[in-house]
Amino acid sequence: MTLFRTTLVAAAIAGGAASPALAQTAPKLKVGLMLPATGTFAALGTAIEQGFRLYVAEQGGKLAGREIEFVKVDDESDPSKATDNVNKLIKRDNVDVLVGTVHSGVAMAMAKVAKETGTLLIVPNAGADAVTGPMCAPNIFRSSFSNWQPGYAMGEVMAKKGYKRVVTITWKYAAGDESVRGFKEAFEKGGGTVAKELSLPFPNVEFQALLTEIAAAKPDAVYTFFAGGGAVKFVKDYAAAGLKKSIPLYGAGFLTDGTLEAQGADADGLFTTLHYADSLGLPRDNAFRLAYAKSYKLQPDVYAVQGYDAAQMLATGLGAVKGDLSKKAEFAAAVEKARIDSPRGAFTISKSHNPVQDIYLRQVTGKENKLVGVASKSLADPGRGCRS
Amino acid sequence: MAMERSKFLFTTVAFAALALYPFAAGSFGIDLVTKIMVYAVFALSLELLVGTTGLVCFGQAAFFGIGAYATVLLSSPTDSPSLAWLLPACVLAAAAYALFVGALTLRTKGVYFIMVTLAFAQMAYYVVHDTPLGGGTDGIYLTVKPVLGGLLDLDKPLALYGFTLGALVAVFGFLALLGRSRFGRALAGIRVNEQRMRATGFSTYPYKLAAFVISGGIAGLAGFLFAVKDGFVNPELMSWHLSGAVLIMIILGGLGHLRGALIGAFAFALLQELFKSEAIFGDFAKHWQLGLGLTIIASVALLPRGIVGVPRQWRERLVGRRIATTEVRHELAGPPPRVNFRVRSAEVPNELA
Amino acid sequence: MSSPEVLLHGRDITRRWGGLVAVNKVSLALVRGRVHAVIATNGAGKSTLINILSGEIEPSDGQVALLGEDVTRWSQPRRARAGLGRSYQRNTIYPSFTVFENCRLAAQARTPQPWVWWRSAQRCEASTAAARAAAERAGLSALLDREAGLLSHGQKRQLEIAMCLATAPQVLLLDEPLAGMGAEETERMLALLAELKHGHAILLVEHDMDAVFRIADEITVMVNGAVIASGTPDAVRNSSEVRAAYLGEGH
Amino acid sequence: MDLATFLIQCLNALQYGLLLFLVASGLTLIFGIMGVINLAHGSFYMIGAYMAYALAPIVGSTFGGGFFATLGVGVVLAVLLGYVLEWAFFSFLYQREHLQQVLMTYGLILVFEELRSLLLGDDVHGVKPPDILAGTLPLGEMMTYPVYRLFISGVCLLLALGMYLVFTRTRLGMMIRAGSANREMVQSLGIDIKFLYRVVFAAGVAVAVVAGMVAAPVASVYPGMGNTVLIICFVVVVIGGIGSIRGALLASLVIGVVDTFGTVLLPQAAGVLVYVLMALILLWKPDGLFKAG
Repeated sequence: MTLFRTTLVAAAIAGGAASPALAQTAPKLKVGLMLPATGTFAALGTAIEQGFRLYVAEQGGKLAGREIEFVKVDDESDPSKATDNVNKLIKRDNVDVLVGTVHSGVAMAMAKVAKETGTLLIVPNAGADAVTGPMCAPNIFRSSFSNWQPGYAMGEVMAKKGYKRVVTITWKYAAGDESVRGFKEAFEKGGGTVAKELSLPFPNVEFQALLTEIAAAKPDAVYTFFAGGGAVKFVKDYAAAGLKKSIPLYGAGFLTDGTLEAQGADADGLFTTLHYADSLGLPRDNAFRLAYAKSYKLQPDVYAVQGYDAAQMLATGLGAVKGDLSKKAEFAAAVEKARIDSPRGAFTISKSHNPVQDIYLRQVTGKENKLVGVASKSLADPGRGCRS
Repeated sequence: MAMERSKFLFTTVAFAALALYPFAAGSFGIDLVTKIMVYAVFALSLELLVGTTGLVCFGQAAFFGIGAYATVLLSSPTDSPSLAWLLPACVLAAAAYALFVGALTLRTKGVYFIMVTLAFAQMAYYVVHDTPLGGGTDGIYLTVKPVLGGLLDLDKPLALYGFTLGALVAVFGFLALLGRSRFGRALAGIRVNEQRMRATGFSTYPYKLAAFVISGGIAGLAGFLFAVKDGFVNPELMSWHLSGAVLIMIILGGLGHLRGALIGAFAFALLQELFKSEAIFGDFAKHWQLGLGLTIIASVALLPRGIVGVPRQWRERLVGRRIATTEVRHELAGPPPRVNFRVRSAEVPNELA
Repeated sequence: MSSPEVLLHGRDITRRWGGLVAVNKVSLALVRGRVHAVIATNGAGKSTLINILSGEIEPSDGQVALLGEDVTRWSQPRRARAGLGRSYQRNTIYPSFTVFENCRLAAQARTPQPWVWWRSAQRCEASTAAARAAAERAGLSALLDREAGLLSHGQKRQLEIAMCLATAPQVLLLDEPLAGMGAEETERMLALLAELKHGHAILLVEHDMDAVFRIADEITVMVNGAVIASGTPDAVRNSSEVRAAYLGEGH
Repeated sequence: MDLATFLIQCLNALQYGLLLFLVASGLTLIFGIMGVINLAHGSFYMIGAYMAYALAPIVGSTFGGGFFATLGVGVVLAVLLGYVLEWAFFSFLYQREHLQQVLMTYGLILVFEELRSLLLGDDVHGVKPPDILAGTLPLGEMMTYPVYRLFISGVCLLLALGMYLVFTRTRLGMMIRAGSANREMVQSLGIDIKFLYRVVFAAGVAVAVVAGMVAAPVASVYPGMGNTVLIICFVVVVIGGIGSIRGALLASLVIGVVDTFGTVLLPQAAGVLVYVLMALILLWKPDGLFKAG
């Protein structure tokens, strides 16, 4: 570690003089964690990292016989710095695997560099459809979801519930648009219509005007995509405006994930769709939750699961190639064939490398996203635009 | 003059070091320094406005972003565009927006100028952010990098490094030439006291506008280099955060000196690298902003003239009282590169104010 | 010089700020070779008047004619280039520049291409020559390389005049050039003014009464924005209105 | 849009405008009177919101008080914070060029953000409004309007009135106005300008902190919340005319209207509208709507 640190110091301070070759017999596997450590998504970054580390620790710090060494970069959730930050991991730290990130724009930049350099990339959150769509590549994997998935599942659910006219509301940015698009696709297929698509600039949180619009439109229900601070405020404002009683609110799961403590009673009863839920009751999940709670003294969330599964996917592929990452085709083939034994329930990986997974319908009860049922069984992202 | 010679020496040594650096560096180092040099070009563009002319522009990122977006939007997705027309086109695009913004904003003064330039930058930001023109929040990619015939392929990191260094030296040289010329002296006069310049017979508006356009063009050049280097543009390139960061760079380096912009860009970027370094700070590296923030605060407290002013500060401390007293008088007369925001009621005569 | 050559003529100049009248129908003519002083209490509109004449403020009413041409709508820089120079009550020199550079910059305004960006300003013969001449005339030849901020107060006021001269003006509007000066410095400045009036028309706004009465050829007295008396120093000294309204206060 | 909806939107615009004013008024104080471009103003707002969240249990256990006791403690702490900050970081900067102060406040943003992260973590939190204000009023057939939002509007109006009175009717206000117009003159009158500035800075910080605390129950509490309000506050201050309380109030309301109806009627252009408005106003009136003084 000391030697490694010295190299890093030299690299960082002198501006990156060529790293002297490390004289080591069994080369460690370098995992570059590019996650947000500052800003709005900082907490998510921490959860993902902890999940990833938990799995590695469970395997005794080694995957496929290779010791794992972590290198971290704070991506600040700033896409304009993304290329730089990825390059830092690839060129300065010579990582073997990239893991990141939360913000879709940053993940897109990472995918681009990964595609160009051939470095293995596992995306543990960012749902941008394009990562496993037009940007897809043999060396790019995702352990989380595509924005399309929870939206599509909710579209099915709401159509089945018999809603006809729905208003959607989201931030005007890629994730929101994609989620709403997925929702609309399934909902209209099920015979419903989207009466109005409301949006406001990201990351504005002044919802009052749009809530008034919703009240005026009097739809059967509302579908929404918000996350983090915006999700908290939206749910509270929605309830305070009295709409919760008259117009049911549905959303992609991020609306109520990691935010329930802040949302309090205003979130009670809300239905959301996601690939994870509290109290799934699966033995795999129970074991994971116990281990996580023991290690970090707090309950895991969906982000921790995604981090954990990113490590599992890496382990699967590594095992197949016996730790030799240069065999990229074999690595990809192994992961594509595998069933990942995730706390969320086992899932497989699609041709475009997105999880094919059950999307759950959950309802908020007492600060938990309680499982109601499976909204969509083994839902696969269509991977539109993926040509490899 | 000793001062002139030491300035010249510093610049020569700095550029020589940059030219020799690739021989000693790995690919990451080359990448990092390329990036910093792009920021240095960007910082120089703002230095012309803030340090030389006294116009504090808080929307410089717009020109940077327009240069970058133009690079991507104008090049074809399959064939390598030629530098020969792409580069001038990007610079012109940024300069054209600067002409538009400058023509309108230069009517305002002081803080209002700062805020109107911000407003125009935010407009550009929201146009690329909210319309499909530039790919929205996702941004767009530059798939094929520009070339210059068979001479130069900017897809190669070393070629890009050399080209960026060349651009930096050219901009530095151009601004140095400008600074010594009659045009540059007039800008310096406008910075200190625009009213006096008008009373002397200078129609100051065209001078300021010209400076604004030149500055916008240089920022566009920096944007071009950035887009080519990263191959990816995004609305964040036009955000006020970047406008703020580049302002911080030139203040940190020392206003009123071209070297200041250069030093500031390097200092700001390297300080970030330092505090983000896990090797030094371990797990605390995730709180890198704390270190950066404290360093900035300390530099304000201890380095009133920026990093450029450090030698002079030391000299004064060593030589002692004699210079110190003249310095006090000097301060009373108003220190040289002073940019004040205080709104002066210029039209109201003293009798009534 | 038998027939007086009027270089700057202000007619019925009026400036209102809201309901306040800062300058009320003031007329005056500046003649080549003469010093015309304006004295007034604080707040009587002197600065407004000088600002209107130099083009910094537009008058609400009245005309300004420079060298026989109506310049009321001209911008300040245009008037300056046409031969109108002014100094300010507060120092407006460029403290970080040398004395020479201060003068050179001023002279540059009158060069044919003041915006040239490709050649060093030091190699602009026209402006360097004019700067040297102006500095010499103002008695600053020995201090050309001194940083202006390090000059004594009196020297700064001299530099202020030198910068005016460097623009080759025909009319000089001097706003309190003697303010804050010691006796010796005042003498030097008065000598300079006496020398300058040959070839220039000078408007002198000043508080120092002794100096004004010594040097002025004509004096205009303003109270509350209006002229109450105008004439030779002797006539003004003997005017009963002036005694009542102005001089009386201090005596 | 029918009439009822239109009226409700007007109410929304008014309410948003007043909230903006609450945050921006502290900025216009510091900006207008001391000439300091305080980039850290958003941080003070953030600090206020986090105080509302973190102090509530502490105040609850020591004084047994609820929301208002917390607010009181928060104000006292905020004044102290402002006073100490001015003394430690700004008092020596007035003689320097103003851009140095920009650099200083930029450094402070980074430090505050990280201290917040170290002390309270990066999670999103909610703050409960006090029970007596937790109710809602019916509005139209479907909507209700939270009483707490009306309370915020009331606080804003009271604050606006209070600041106006302090400025125009008290000796302190007179000194402050004189100090912003002419520093030397005030000093020559024997007024301690250093003390005056410290008071103004403390007051500005306190107003921002109060804004954060009062807004916390509706805005929720999250990392980076300060940055989102900072720029819009500057827009308010500049449109209104720097240092003008009246101007800030008017500008806030105008922005409230533009933003509210922009989001509804022109959602594609909602982001850009406010800045177009600012540019137009400043090109028309280069000193903002009301000039200070």
